[in-house]
Amino acid sequence: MMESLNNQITTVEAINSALADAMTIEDGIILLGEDVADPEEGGVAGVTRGLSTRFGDSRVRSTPISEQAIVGAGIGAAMAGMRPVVEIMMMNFATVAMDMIVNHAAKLRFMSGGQTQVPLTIRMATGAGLSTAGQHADYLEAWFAHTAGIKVVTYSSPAEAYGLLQSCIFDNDPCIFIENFIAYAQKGTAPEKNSRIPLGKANIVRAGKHVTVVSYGPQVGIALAVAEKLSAEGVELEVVDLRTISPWDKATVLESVKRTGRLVINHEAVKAFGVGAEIAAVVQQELWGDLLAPVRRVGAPSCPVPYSRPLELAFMTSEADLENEIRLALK
Amino acid sequence: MMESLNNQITTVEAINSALADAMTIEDGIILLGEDVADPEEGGVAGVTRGLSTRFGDSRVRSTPISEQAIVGAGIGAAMAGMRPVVEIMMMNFATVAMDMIVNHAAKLRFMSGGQTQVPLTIRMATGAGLSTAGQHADYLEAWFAHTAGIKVVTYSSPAEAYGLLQSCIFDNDPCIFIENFIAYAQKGTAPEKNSRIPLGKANIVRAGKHVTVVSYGPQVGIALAVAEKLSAEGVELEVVDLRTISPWDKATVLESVKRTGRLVINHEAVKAFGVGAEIAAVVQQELWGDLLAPVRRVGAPSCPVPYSRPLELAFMTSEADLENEIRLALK
Amino acid sequence: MANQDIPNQEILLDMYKKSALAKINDENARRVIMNGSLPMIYYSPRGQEIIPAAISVNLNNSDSICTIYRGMHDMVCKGIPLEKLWGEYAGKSTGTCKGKGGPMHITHPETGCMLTTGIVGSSLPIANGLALSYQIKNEKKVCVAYFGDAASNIGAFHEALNMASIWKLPVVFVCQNNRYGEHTKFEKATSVTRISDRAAAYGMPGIHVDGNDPVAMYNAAKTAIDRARNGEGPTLIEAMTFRFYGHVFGDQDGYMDKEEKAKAMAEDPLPKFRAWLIEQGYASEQVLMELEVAFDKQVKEAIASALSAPWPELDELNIDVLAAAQH
Amino acid sequence: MANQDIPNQEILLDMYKKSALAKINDENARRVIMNGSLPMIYYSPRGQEIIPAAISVNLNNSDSICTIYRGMHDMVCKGIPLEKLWGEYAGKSTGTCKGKGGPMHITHPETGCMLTTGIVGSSLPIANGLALSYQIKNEKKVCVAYFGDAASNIGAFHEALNMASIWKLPVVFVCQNNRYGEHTKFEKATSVTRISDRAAAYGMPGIHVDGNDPVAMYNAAKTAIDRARNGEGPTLIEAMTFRFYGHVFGDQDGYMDKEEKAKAMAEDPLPKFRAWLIEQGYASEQVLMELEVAFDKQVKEAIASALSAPWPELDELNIDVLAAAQH
Ligand SMILES: Cc1ncc(C[n+]2csc(CCOP(=O)(O)OP(=O)(O)O)c2C)c(N)n1
Ligand SMILES: Cc1ncc(C[n+]2csc(CCOP(=O)(O)OP(=O)(O)O)c2C)c(N)n1
Ligand SMILES: [Mg+2]
Ligand SMILES: [Mg+2]
Repeated sequence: MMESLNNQITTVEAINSALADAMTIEDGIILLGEDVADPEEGGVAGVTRGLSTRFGDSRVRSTPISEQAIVGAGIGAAMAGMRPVVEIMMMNFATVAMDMIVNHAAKLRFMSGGQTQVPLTIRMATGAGLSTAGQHADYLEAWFAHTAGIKVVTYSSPAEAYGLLQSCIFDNDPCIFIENFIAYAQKGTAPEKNSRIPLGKANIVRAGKHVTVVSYGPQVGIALAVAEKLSAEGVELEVVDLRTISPWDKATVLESVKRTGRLVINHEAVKAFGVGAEIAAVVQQELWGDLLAPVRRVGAPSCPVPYSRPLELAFMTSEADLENEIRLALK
Repeated sequence: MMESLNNQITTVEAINSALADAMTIEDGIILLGEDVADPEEGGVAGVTRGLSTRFGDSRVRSTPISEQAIVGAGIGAAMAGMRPVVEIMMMNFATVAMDMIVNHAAKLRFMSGGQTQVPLTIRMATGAGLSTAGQHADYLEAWFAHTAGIKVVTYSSPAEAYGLLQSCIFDNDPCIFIENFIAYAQKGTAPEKNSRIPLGKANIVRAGKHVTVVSYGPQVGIALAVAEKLSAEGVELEVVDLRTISPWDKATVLESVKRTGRLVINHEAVKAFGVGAEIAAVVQQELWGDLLAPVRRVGAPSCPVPYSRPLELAFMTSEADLENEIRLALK
Repeated sequence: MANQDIPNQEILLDMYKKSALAKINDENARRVIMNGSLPMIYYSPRGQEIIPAAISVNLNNSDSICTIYRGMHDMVCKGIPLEKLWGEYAGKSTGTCKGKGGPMHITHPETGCMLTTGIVGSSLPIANGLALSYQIKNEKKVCVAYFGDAASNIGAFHEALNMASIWKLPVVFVCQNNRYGEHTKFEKATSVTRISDRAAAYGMPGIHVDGNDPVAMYNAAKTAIDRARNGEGPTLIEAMTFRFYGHVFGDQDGYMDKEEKAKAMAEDPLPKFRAWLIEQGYASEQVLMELEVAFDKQVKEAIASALSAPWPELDELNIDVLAAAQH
Repeated sequence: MANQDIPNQEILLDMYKKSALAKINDENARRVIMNGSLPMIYYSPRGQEIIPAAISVNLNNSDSICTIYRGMHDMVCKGIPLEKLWGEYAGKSTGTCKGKGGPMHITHPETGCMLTTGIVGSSLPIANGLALSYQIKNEKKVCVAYFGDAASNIGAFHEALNMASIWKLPVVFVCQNNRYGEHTKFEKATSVTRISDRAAAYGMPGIHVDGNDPVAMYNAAKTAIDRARNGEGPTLIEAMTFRFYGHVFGDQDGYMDKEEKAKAMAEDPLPKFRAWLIEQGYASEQVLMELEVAFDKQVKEAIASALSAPWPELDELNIDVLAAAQH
């Protein structure tokens, strides 16, 4: 999988390898989800292709369409000491399994006084741009971030996907691992085998001194593109990839904004009551006096994801949106 | 119901009356929920008591324990022109019906291009303080507020409950109406029959000039108590009852904070990624330069609701917590 | 054809018209996707058309349906106007939903197409609600919930059937068993041989029928719809069928049994129905051909009109999110 | 007693001990609530004790159960230590969960009490997961999921039974049909006469049994648990019973049929079992009385120890939310 030309791999290959490499090391890792096994072609995007053939039908199981049962099975197996990775095909389908995720996976460690734990990874893909419209493209990370007891993780390149997914799998808490459907084919440098990227630590992907941009997922790419453009004008953005959305790395973000004095947060999710709000609220309080401008946010408008192509493009946060907020922050 | 002594009624009576008075005016209002009919005593707290006897078994129906089917039935009936009021006994049980609420009720108007609408009210109770622990006391309003297409409403007194619930029922959008279990027995002045309180408008319940406190639900009472106490020291709080959590009344909040220069937001929900974050994020941006101190927030710590009484009390936001943040804001 | 009461000529021709229009509409959809003139994510129902045709000839315009992403045939049979359907496929302002819903969320209340959902199982609880409203208002109307075989394993199915039975709602649950849920074979995901047997778990009649047989399907539909309309409660119909073009049109079918697929396609119910109509003297080759040519023209016109229609204005993002201010 | 194979004396006495301990524990719970020394929201399982007693004598310590808010009897029969149970009821640091979970979330993995949930239906999918782990690791262990009659109408029940059957998981689904879900009568909410008949919808054996009859219940439990342990897959048991003290202890019972309740209480399965044991010569009145007195003493000691135990420290709010740092 990883022997591709120029050491470049796609995100699908990275995720597939992360799963395969982890499963090789530890027997307790099992995969459950709709179509994940090979007779079903390893999922509609082929993310788990080859794994049931390699690790057997017992450890890699295509499930009925029953998200509550899928997550429930993951929780129970995790409580019994395994490290299940379950797939909820699209993030919007998590809405039928929120009880399992929020009332159970997230709370069992606390409610049992630490006697049980749920080392479960829940993978789910999402994202606008594919014309799948209102029920297949929501970013719901703010819900999970508001839920104590669960970690929320996403990546900005194939190698990041590999390292972060590895960490989620071997973490002792339930992790929501968010994948972006449209970026599955995106290529990047292959990671080192079995490399892990620590959870809870943000990554400064570009150093700069004028404005800090905090982002995550494919939006990091947008931030880097805008940084490149503005650099030509002498404006140096510091781009922070959150990696773990919750619990987020306050220290790194605060340290960066303290230096730059300006912050713009950028995510694809609806802006109102989104993840950016929490970061803005914390930063304006902690860095009162250090900020040179109010914290600004880029996010989707408050509406369902529309179908029509021009509407969908207008809905999605763009380089122009980010650039605009950055210019306002610099005023 | 409303002829109580001194014109005082409980919240249960207020909600019951709001339902009864609305049902008297409009046939299309029906009630669905577990135990809501009279053979089942009108629910565990008796909120709907008497209504099936008065309006008939066809309009007031005790349901199976099937929250997806309950909300789904409400959505379908609403699309067909009725104004159903469905009860999800406790807010945590909404986790099994999130698909119906978020992917359907909230989105059908938009996704149908305005051809269908879902004038549905979903009542749900919650709140810590009754030792019901991790799975019966969460405040999840931030999830719904982050969801476009749905209104989120709560009240701070029996009369407010009456007027706001009436407005939800006659509103043409799906409304989440949040009730506090522990405050069901709270008494207050009876409202005028058929009075409605407009949605989307906050209420300044106490005028003041030093610090604005934005709150909603029973926390408004806490804010008023703190206001009373600090007034003795010459600190005058302006207390804003949000009433509608989403879409929230930015104009009123911004106008108030512009005058006072200081803002503390107070809610029982977990603070991180809560409703307060959005308000803080907006206010610090819009009122940059007018603020005399950073926006501060009071909310629950990031953990599940604990059982043990001292832990539960420590978990719940208190007058002391609010007072503390106000004093910090005044520094 | 099943050895059962045969509906009259008018009904048979109506069924043929509906199913043939759906088939021709599907052919055109695949054509415009393939030739790039209207690319879209499309879940072809080709092979399943007899089912909604038989259902729809038993429904009135004021009866309603709730269907799923693979529901083009259900809506075409129910009478949705083609121009508006194609306007929506193209994401244009002339679409049923002004382009905002798209193929997975087609809605057209005027012809009773109340809901298209992209969430597996979610058509059923909402159909109950429409039926509940008909019952309370004593309107003698019926709602049909369409869904797939794999959807019978999700919680919403269970909750909806139980509630409908308890309350004797005027709803008909029509499971189009095409033997696959995405890439997963029916047997691998479903613990019962016949989904119709699940009806017994809800004290409800279950009908197992060859959904590709127009006569058998007509009788099953009529029985269930009459029952619902007469206040006798819901029915679960399991209509056996096959989807010819995989889960999403363009997928590689590697997960499918080649022989099973070839056999099913060889038994395409539409040419069979057509031949039978001619053979039995219900219609001449000439009449049917004229119909088909006319349908194809209609569909192509609808596509042309959709392609040339204007896009929605960008401020549509802010419209229909909430109701316009009322109070 | 049922006309079936009677288990041997040792098993019968074990069953009596378990169910009597649960009964005495319940009596004390109601006492301390009534006298105000330990007020709590309590869902009494009084009347239902035979069911988990019969199940538990067929389980090993390493087998597990997932139960619900009304699951005290299930856990006591499984062997949960009383001091820890009462410590948790009292919200003390000595409780199973250090006081953080409370009565609705009692957990004690050492005795196989893996989960108590307050969400109707949610014990089943998680029990599947435990069973899945046993299956994959080839451990020959069994998990029992307890739930109520009304829970059989929620989606999680459906999804869990289907998945367990497809995968032949070593799980036993035990529905304690006490004829009410909160205030709602069984018949009003459930569309099937016997919940055990729903097993057929999942290609699974369903057993309808008098859960108050120790011999019948023992045989049902043994059949199902043996089946699971031998890799033959899951079973749905519907055990008929009654809850004597309403939904939540202290509610007014206005929704209950007075006669039905009086009749059920008159047929309290515990005194009946006791009388039968003596009558059949399995135990003497003396022996049973001594047991009961000892149990009562144990329970009262557990309560006393819970009442005098320390509260948890306030920083417990920050502990067990996430794992302590690992990497
Ligand atoms: C809750 C949910 N889970 C998963 C999916 C992804 N998905 C879309 S269609 C489908 C298969 C459905 O199969 P079936 O019900 O047989 O209908 P068919 O597509 O065959 O008509 C799946 C799993 C979804 N849309 N919703
Ligand atoms: C999803 C969900 N909906 C509603 C409730 C509220 N509730 C708690 S117990 C109960 C009744 C359950 O009845 P049954 O399953 O028969 O169990 P029993 O209490 O009789 O043992 C209800 C409705 C809940 N806890 N979870
Ligand atoms: Mg199918
Ligand atoms: Mg019960």
